[in-house]
Amino acid sequence: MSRHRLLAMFKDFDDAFDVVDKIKAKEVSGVEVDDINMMSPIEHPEVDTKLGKRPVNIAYFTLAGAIFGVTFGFFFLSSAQASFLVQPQGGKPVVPLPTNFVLMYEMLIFFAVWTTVICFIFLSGLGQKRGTLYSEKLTVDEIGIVVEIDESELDSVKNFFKNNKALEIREEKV
Amino acid sequence: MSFKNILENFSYYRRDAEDGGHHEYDHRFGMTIDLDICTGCNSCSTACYAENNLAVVGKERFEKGQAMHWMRVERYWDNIEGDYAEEGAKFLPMLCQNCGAATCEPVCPVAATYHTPDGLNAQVYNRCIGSRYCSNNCPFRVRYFNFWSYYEDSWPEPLNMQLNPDLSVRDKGVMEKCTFCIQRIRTAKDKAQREERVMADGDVVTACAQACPTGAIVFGDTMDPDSRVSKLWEKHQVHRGPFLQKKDKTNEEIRGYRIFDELNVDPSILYLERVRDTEV
Amino acid sequence: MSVKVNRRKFLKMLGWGGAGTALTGCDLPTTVTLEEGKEEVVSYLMPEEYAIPGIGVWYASTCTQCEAGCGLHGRVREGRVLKVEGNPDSPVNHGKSCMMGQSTVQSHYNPDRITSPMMRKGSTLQSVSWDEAMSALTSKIGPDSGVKGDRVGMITGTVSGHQAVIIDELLAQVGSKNHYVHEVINTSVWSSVCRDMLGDEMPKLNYDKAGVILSFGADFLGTWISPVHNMGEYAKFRKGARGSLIQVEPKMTLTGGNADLWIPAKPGTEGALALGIANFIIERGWNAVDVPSSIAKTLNQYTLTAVEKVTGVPVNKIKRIASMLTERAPSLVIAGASTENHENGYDAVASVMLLNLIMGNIGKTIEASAKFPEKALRAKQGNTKDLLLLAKALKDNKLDVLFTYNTNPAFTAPAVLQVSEGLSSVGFKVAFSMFPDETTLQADLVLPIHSGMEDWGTHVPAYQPDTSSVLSLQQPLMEPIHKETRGFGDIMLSMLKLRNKNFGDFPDYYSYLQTAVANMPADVTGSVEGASKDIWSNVLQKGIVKAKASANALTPKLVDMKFKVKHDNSGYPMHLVPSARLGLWDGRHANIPWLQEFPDQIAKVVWGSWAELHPKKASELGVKNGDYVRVTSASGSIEAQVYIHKGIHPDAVSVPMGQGHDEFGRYAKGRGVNPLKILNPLMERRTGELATHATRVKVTNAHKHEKLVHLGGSETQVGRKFVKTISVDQLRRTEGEA
Amino acid sequence: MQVERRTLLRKLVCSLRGRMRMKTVTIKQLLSFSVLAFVVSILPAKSYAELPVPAHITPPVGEHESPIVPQPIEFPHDRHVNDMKINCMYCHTYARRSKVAGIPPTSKCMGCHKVIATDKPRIQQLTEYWEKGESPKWLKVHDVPDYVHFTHEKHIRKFVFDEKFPVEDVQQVCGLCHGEVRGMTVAEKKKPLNMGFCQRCHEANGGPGDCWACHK
Amino acid sequence: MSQVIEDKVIDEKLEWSRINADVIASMQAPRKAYWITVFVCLTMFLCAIAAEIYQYKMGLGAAGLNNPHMWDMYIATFVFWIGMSHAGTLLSAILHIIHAQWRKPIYRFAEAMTTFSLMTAGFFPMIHLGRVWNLYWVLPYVSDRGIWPNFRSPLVWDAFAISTYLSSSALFLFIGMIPDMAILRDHTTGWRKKLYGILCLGWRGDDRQWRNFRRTYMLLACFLIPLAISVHSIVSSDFAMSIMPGWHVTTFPPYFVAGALYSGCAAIMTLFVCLRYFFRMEEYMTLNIMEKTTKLTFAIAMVWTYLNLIEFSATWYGHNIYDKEVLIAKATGPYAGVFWTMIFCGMVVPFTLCFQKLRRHMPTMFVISILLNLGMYVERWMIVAPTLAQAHSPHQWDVLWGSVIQWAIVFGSFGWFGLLFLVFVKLFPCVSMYEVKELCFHLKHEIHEEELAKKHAATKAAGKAEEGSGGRAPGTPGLEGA
Repeated sequence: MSRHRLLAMFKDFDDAFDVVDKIKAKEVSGVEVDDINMMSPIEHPEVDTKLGKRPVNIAYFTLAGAIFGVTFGFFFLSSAQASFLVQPQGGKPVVPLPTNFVLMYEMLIFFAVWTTVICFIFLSGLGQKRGTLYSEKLTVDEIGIVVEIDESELDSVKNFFKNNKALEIREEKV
Repeated sequence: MSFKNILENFSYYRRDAEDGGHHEYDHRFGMTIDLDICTGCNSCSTACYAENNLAVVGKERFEKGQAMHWMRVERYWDNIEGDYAEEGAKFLPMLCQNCGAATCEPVCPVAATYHTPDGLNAQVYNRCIGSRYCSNNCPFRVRYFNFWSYYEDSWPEPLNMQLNPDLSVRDKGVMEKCTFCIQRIRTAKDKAQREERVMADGDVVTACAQACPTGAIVFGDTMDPDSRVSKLWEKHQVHRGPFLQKKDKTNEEIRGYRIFDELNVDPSILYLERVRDTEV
Repeated sequence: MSVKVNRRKFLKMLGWGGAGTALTGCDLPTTVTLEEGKEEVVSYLMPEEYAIPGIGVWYASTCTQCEAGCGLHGRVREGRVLKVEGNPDSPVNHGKSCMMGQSTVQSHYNPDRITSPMMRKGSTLQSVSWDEAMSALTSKIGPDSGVKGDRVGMITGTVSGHQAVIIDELLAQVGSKNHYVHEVINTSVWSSVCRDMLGDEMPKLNYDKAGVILSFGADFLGTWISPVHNMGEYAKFRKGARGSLIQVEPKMTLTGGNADLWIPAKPGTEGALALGIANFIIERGWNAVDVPSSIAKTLNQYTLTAVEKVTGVPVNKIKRIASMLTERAPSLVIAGASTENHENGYDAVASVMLLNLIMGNIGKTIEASAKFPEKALRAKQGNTKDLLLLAKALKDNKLDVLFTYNTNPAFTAPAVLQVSEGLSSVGFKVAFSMFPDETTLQADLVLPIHSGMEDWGTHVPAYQPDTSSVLSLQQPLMEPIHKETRGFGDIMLSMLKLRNKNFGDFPDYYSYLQTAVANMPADVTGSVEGASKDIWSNVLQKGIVKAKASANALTPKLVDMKFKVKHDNSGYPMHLVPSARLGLWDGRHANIPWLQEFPDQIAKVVWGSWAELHPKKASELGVKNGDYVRVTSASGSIEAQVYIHKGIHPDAVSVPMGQGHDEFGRYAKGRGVNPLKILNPLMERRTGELATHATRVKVTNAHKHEKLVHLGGSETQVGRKFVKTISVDQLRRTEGEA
Repeated sequence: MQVERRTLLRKLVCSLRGRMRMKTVTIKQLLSFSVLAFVVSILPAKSYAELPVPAHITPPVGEHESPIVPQPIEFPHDRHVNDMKINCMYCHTYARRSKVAGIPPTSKCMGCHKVIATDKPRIQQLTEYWEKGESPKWLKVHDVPDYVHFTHEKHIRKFVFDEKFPVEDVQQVCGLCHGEVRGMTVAEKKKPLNMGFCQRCHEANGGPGDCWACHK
Repeated sequence: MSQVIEDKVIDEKLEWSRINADVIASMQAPRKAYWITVFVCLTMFLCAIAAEIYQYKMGLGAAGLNNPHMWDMYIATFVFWIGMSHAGTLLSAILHIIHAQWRKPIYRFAEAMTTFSLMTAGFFPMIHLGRVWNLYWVLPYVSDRGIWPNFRSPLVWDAFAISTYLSSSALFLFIGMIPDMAILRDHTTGWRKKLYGILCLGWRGDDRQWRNFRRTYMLLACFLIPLAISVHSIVSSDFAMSIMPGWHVTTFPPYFVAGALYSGCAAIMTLFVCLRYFFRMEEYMTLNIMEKTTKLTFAIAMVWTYLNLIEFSATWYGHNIYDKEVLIAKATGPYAGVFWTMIFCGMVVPFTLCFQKLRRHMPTMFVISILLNLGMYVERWMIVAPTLAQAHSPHQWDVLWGSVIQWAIVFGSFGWFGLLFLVFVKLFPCVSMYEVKELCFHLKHEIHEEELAKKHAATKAAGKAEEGSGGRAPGTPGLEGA
């Protein structure tokens, strides 16, 4: 029993949301709302409400990056200053806190930004190998819904999509 | 560079000038310049050129303001009223003040300028990357930058044989300034160490002080209470420390002052006021 | 297998330390800053105990940059002299040195030194070997040359010591009396007056004992007699009871800049001011010494108002000076260039000296000086009279052979004297010279001589500041840097040997000098102990010989004064003041880059000439700093940039001497103008000196502007109080309390 | 006489360099050189025991390889140091008095070589210089940049005299920076002598940490 | 039709496929004017390169610097470019956070401007250094020499801040461009397809990506705002941390930030006009957006003016004679002409933005924006030069007008910036396609909602005529946010 992936293309969000609503209402078997992957040319906030709460964990990493940055900044700067052979003091202490705060602040942002971006790339699955199930229309104006189903339900789901204003349906074997 | 070190000695590393800084000075070299007997003859400046491998920049570069005189004699006319400069000119030998709380030090990005245990404001030429921030931040404007490779035409053969091998010739792109003749200090220290004694007053004298025909410049260690310099500082009631001097002005003979004392930079050079007989 | 090692070998240069020529900051993008196998290291052939590579050794010598005769210590490392300092043992400079002394090294290492003998072939000078040069010399002035003694001349700067002896000897043997001693910056009128009125040409001046110094144009801190010594004395004068300095002169000199009161008198009327002061003092009966009625009668004409009219100095100032001289006795009244070098210079200086006499300064602030016992070694002081004589001799075509040494008449003589043109009429001109200056390049035979740091010699300063007189030894600090130069003494000696067999005993000047110094009479070398051999080594070590004093008391005597102010300004309303500066001096140091780069003490201008004008005059002419003006005299004209300040009399324009060289190496050539060139051929009436300050000029706007290259942005402190000034009475008051 | 591999190798390389410069080197020559070089390189090397490090010194760390500097006379340090047992400071006499160690004056060389080994070509070269009254122009091997102020005197004083270290063994101290000179003919630079090298040693042995102590 | 567009940011009825097509078209087939501009920029840049090579060889004397004027136009230009870089942050980050939708068509080039002006600015401290080849010494790397940079020095802060800001803003630009890269991947051919295929990191636009994207974008925007403010404050502390009169001013950090936003806005206006004209982007960069931008500019100009005046009055009321003298010298001294130019361009010219006629007239806006830019450039120079000319020591007073070399490098920096920008507009979309689509989508949605509401109201107020159906949309006030 092999599994198939289906991509159905819709004209606009309204059509796509109708389909989602119908899937939620169990009008077609073999597809759960959690399996739905919705592709769109723009970001639509309603997608989240329609598909249910899905977690976004980037902020935790950002926080971790920021905390690391500021701690690292403090220890790095003060230990470099303390171990420096000569002390360019100009009447100032060896470890001048106010000036170090400036750099700690910069390091906070630096590490926070980089962790955010790196985590974004990983968490959103960018740069990973993907299936070929894709339509170029997705970057123009059409909305795609991807579902993964068993072979047995292939036809029924296809029909379901067709009946619900799908413009085009593509499929691939997993 | 261990955390332990930082944590254990944190309060020590946090001491600033008000708490006496973290430096424990071996010496604190200082100078006194008596403006009353300074005649403005330029002898000091010449001696400095001879001692410190200072480049002759030539007319065009001098015109641009790129001359390299570590020790310059400033001349002021302050007679705005009256037809004649009856009071004469005012001369001021100006050199690096080797400030105790030097404003040039904290701004150098690579720490090419810092304080030595001798209380000198050092400039390490080979560390300098030429950001020129130090000079911008110097109220006295006594730091000189090598805007060109002056060595290329300042010492045509055989003039280069005069170059003092005890200090380097500076190439373009580095800042330089008066060092209180560090090479002489170094030699004197070595000599004292060789003779197994402490450095005495008069062991080291800067080129300018040695040449000064009127003896207006006195150089020495202000930490040594017996040195001529510290006696002069004492006499004129000026003390080391970055803050404005409070003088007990019962005696007007107290002529000592430090330029830009109000900036709290703690200069190492004590000037004695010029005296003019206004009765005549 | 023995190698001849003499003293010179010990002064050998070592290839050590690379002369500091590799650079900091030269570590271009490469990270490796270490260099192997690039620098040469040359060891000594035979080591000397005291010569350690890397450690400087100090040798004593004498400064030859001006005539003051300061003792020097030269720091020698790896056979190179690096720096000079004053010799603390020398009573002249007490271990101090001026900017000219400091730059001796640059004169020595100058890249424009003449490195080989040159002989005129056709119209050009070509390098020749010493043999060729010496044979040319022999053929022209040797015993067989048939040269007539009175047609041989020698012009030198001030000479003293054994150089003077040897020059005298040579001229005597040739049978010539034509030794011209020429200096532009001289004190010969002062000396004449001192000789006539005090019986001592160069009396000792005790600045430090004076309560007030009144100086009529004597720039004693800059260019007058013995500047470094004077500055030391000046410090004592200021430090002790703090005397006051009053300076009267048309253009502010360095001394004027340091005066408590600077008064510009009309140029050429300083004598009248002095007489006016004297008159006022005698009127009030403040004089310490009575004056004969004849003098008093002469003085009577110089009433305050009359003097004010002549000199332009207000009456109250004159009164004040007079009372200062009285209150703060003893005083010291001196006169320098701007007073001496007028047509009435002698009388003016005599009037000044009169003040010393009536105030009773003689014996207090002016004392007889110690004279060096051996007369032949005493300094022959340069003057401008000899220049005029030489010019005359040249004009009348009286010379066949002319030696020049240590002077540059082609540069310093006014154009109208036509010295340069006259020189071409001399059949054979021999120049002993280090540099290709104007005179040297006109010579037929150029003999390159050692620099002051390579040569032997002795100097007896003309001004002896101590109670015992002093002879200062000049000894080489290093091996000659150029193979083909020779010592002046060596060349003279070899010329002497041609005629006098006695000199054959001396292989070189060094041995001559050694013998001469070591065998000086006991009263001379009294200060140096030991046998003759030790004397020499002691002298080498100390650098000076202190001779026993033979000072006589001064014999004050009044001279007849016919002080007259000349008013002749048809078309030339201004006075030209060719000022001397400590630095370039009369122009002999214009080839020293340092001295070109150091600003003039007052105007702070570098690398060029300028004309100083009073703001009043400048606004009349419509010029501002940096504009060019044309200064025209009856004998020519020059153009220079204007520097405007209040330290000059409105009727005077001052152009400093020293620049305007046509030759003289890369640093001097074609730079600035030479004010001496436009001087009128006026003579001081009594002494026959050239009246350098008497030339009248007119100043016109040349309508040209360039940035004035000078040091310093703001001319005033704009209230910054960098140089704080307090008044002297403040100082006094408190001293009383303390 | 024992064949010294190092010396021979060096000589070979030097002479090859000379030939390369003349650009007339033939294949044959090259071949013969390589064969020779191979033969020499498999010769047994003369080895020394490592110099002991004096107990009071923490030695500086670092190795360096540099090309051999061609000197006017190929002075064999190994003969003098190892075979004759001559102290470093006998010839480099200024080391204890000045910042530079000094090249011995020619007179010092001649002091012995007037009589010793006068038939050797190198000695004859030296004698030639002596008779001309000149000194050979050596090339500096252990050179530091001009902005570095290094003084032998202070190091010798600290590590030898102050510690009462036997002066006979001074080689052990010198060797810390100069490498094992007893194994060289002409001196070679074996230590990096860069700032890190100096710096680590200063830290370990309590040398000054002030920039101006070493920089000028 | 025109009446309809007048109040709207953008015509919501734009076909999405047309958006794609228009923007992609703008990236392809450069016109003659493009090549001419490239040539001009390249020439300017080559001038700078030649000047820099000469300066590198000869030393900084070639720039005509001298003892009091250790810094001059290099630092002024550096500050100028750093200031310029604040435009992108302002438009994309600040306006993003406050949901100002009208930023969407124009924020992309503003962000590009940020990155490129930072890249230009970054050159200046290097050009300015005496020994560029030792630049890496300001970086804190572990070396066996036991030496570190001096963390007290504002120049080191600069190095930290600029590298943080450059990398962050480049990332921000990049992240924001990923969906557009995907569009381009899908709708281009050849090398472009390959390039965008790599750059879009496999963006497919699925809900997980969008979700993370939204969060990331917001997080970055949140960090970018304090970062931008800190960067310019740190640049200001190059001056404010010194003791020089006229520099040691506590209001400098906000003053610099205001100045930066100001010059950034002015630069956006300039580029806006240019892009609109050259790429025929009238439908995207509408006059309404321009008007909003100019209003924003005016507001910031007033903030800047206020801070400037506050600085003057603080100096005036204080008793620091040095500060006061520098201030007086600015107004009356040798640099007075330049100073009054700054006052005119920076404080007077913005008042023209009060007039709607002018705001909607593109050529005028172009001229005005150039004037504002000039004023802001001159402002930076007026911070650097007069203080150095008249600092504490009167002996060292001097007036300096930079040498040819210095001018050439400063001039060439504009060429370099232009060149980068020209390359950018042909390689990357200068209008964010997906966000314009979003904008259209939201607008449509809103209009729809409103119409519904109206209908509802109409049916409630029974019998009223249904005239609202003519499509007279009442604008989008709710979306502007600010």
